[in-house]
Amino acid sequence: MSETKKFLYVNRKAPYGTIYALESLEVVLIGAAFEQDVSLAFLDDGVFQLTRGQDTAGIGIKNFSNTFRALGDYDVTKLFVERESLDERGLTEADLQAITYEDENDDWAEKPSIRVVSRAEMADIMASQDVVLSF
Amino acid sequence: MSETKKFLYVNRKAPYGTIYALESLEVVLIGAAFEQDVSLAFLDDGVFQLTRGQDTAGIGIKNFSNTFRALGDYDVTKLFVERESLDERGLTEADLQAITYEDENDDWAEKPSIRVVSRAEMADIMASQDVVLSF
Amino acid sequence: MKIGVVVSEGPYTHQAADTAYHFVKAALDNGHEVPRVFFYHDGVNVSTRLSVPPQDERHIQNNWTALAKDKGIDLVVCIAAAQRRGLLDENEAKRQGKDASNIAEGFRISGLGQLIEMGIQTDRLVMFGD
Amino acid sequence: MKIGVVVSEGPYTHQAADTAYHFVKAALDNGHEVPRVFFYHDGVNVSTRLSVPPQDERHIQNNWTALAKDKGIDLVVCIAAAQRRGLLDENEAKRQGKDASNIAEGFRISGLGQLIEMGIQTDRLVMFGD
Amino acid sequence: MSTLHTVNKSPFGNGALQSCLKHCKPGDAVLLIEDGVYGAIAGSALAAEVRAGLSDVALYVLEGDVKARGIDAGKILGEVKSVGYGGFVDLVTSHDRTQAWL
Amino acid sequence: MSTLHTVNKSPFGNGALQSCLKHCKPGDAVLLIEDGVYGAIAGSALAAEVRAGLSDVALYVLEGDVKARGIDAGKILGEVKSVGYGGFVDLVTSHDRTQAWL
Repeated sequence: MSETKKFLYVNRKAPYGTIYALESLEVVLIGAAFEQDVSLAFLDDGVFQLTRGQDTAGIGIKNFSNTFRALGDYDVTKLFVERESLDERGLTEADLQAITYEDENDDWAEKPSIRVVSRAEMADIMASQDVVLSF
Repeated sequence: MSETKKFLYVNRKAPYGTIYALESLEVVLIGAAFEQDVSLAFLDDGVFQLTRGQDTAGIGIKNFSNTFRALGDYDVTKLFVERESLDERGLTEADLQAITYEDENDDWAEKPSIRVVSRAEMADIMASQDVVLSF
Repeated sequence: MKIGVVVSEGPYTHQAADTAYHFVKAALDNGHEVPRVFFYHDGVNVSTRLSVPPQDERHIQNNWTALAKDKGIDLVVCIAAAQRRGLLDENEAKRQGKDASNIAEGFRISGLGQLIEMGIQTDRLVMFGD
Repeated sequence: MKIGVVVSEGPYTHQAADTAYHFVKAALDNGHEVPRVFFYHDGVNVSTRLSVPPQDERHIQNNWTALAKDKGIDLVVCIAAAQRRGLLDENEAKRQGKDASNIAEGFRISGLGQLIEMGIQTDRLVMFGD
Repeated sequence: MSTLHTVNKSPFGNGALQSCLKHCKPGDAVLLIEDGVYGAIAGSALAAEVRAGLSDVALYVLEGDVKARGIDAGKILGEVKSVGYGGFVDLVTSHDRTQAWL
Repeated sequence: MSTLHTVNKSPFGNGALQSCLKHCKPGDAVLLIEDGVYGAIAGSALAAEVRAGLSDVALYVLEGDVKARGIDAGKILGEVKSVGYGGFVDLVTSHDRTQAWL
């Protein structure tokens, strides 16, 4: 398959209460092997997936939040987070995990994968995709 | 079982999009045989369950709205519908099916089963129950 | 006190079956009785014995089976909800002409009357769903 | 056009599997191709062959099996999602040491790569879920 | 380059339609399916908000879902177009991508 | 005679918490569990509305669900009390009935 398409994974649901966040991440990890142009969008309750300090010991469910930090190793480096969604939920970028990747085109400099964007920018990102998968 | 308890079935979801409305009704029908003091509450999207003129031929799902009209035969005669929920959805009582029962204590006079109540009255109804089942 | 519990959503997809499990364990630890847990709607999917979750995840169905065995809880799966969704015990499979069954040990299939009866016979009823 | 379809919720509980079915039929009637339908999340529950809905209700799984046979559609069930939820074909059942399988004719179990591949190889992708 | 958005939940209990409308671009279309069709009711507390979100965005409902729910055609917002499953397919093929607001 | 209400959904995408608060009576308690715990975040766009709904109503959160979601204790509304599963059981038995806002 030589064709490269722009894939967007849209995450609008919180983690743990339902499985969508985890199973979305499983698609992203498998999808990385296909060498498409991948972006992740976090908006509405989806922004809760990225909070730092998640500790699931008390609910007996596996904590998968560390996996987001491994995405850079899979060349998944574009995680767009909607600012308005953060604001409404009383969150700032400081409440999110630091997620980084090493830029092979810039002497492997460590760069942030999370990019906080406005709602208008998020709409533009959505409108520029070939395939949109919603979770 | 000689004890009689007040059972309230709370319906807050629309029909057909999900199965909760249908499976709630199945509980009500089975529950009728236990001769408890049964009430049904319809609020939020649950009020959509009672609209008249439902025709499911186009979606290939069984239309169960007629079953509400049979509830009187099972001595289920108290269907409380919240006025504020109707208002928010642009509905009036005229948009709902007529559902009646024959009152054995009043020479089998036909009486309406649906009682439109205010949100405050609905809260009072909820607070007077022994068992609340939510669908 | 006697506490009845209803689980209305399927395993893994919703947290309901997990929260209910931890709630029941705590109720028993606090000296209360939980005579029955009733599985309704997609909750019937908790009762499958064919589930194979990843090794590092909790095994929801096995947890319920073990708890029921250990504490003598009656795990009732609604027959009407189960039939729609493809959960059958051996008797049902035979009766319906199906070549397999999938209900786990500790769960039994019965009617909705068991839910009403639980509501009548317990002091409190707690529902976990979506 | 080639249209790929994803079903993300289980049968009867959500309308997704019904809407997807009517959509796929209409797409084929309009001269489009639907090479594959991918079942993910609770959508894997559509693939059970043990479902016994009431006689006066539609049989969602049988409808899909018949449509796939009639039109040559590849119905793929995600293996990871299926294992968690207790949907196994004969091979998987053997491999996992389970005494029964429950996948219906016309469905095949495979990996998430089939979803990505569908996204790459089709002109449009439509998701039905909750 | 335009998008077909699908919304399948009632906007009275769930925020999907509102979020969808805030992310539409001019030329996009929104198709209400399943419980989403309740979003097209005129005279509801949300009708004005829905209407305001429709500048340069076309709103469609799936006819079978409207009829199933007993919503009278006269109760639907004037700007809404009704389509069958075939019309749904046409909307999918006539837009560049489909985004489901699940 | 009082009621324990449970809410398990985020109030940002779903109306359950808002509807629950509108149906509470003085002396009732609301316990936020699972994704419902997001309703206890201070500084959110809904915090004022939640607070306003709490006259004579006690608000609790399930501790395990708060920690799982990485919500810092300092970010929780001041009037909220935190309980474990055992505390959940105590709330059930100390109120006359439990109503789940599913």
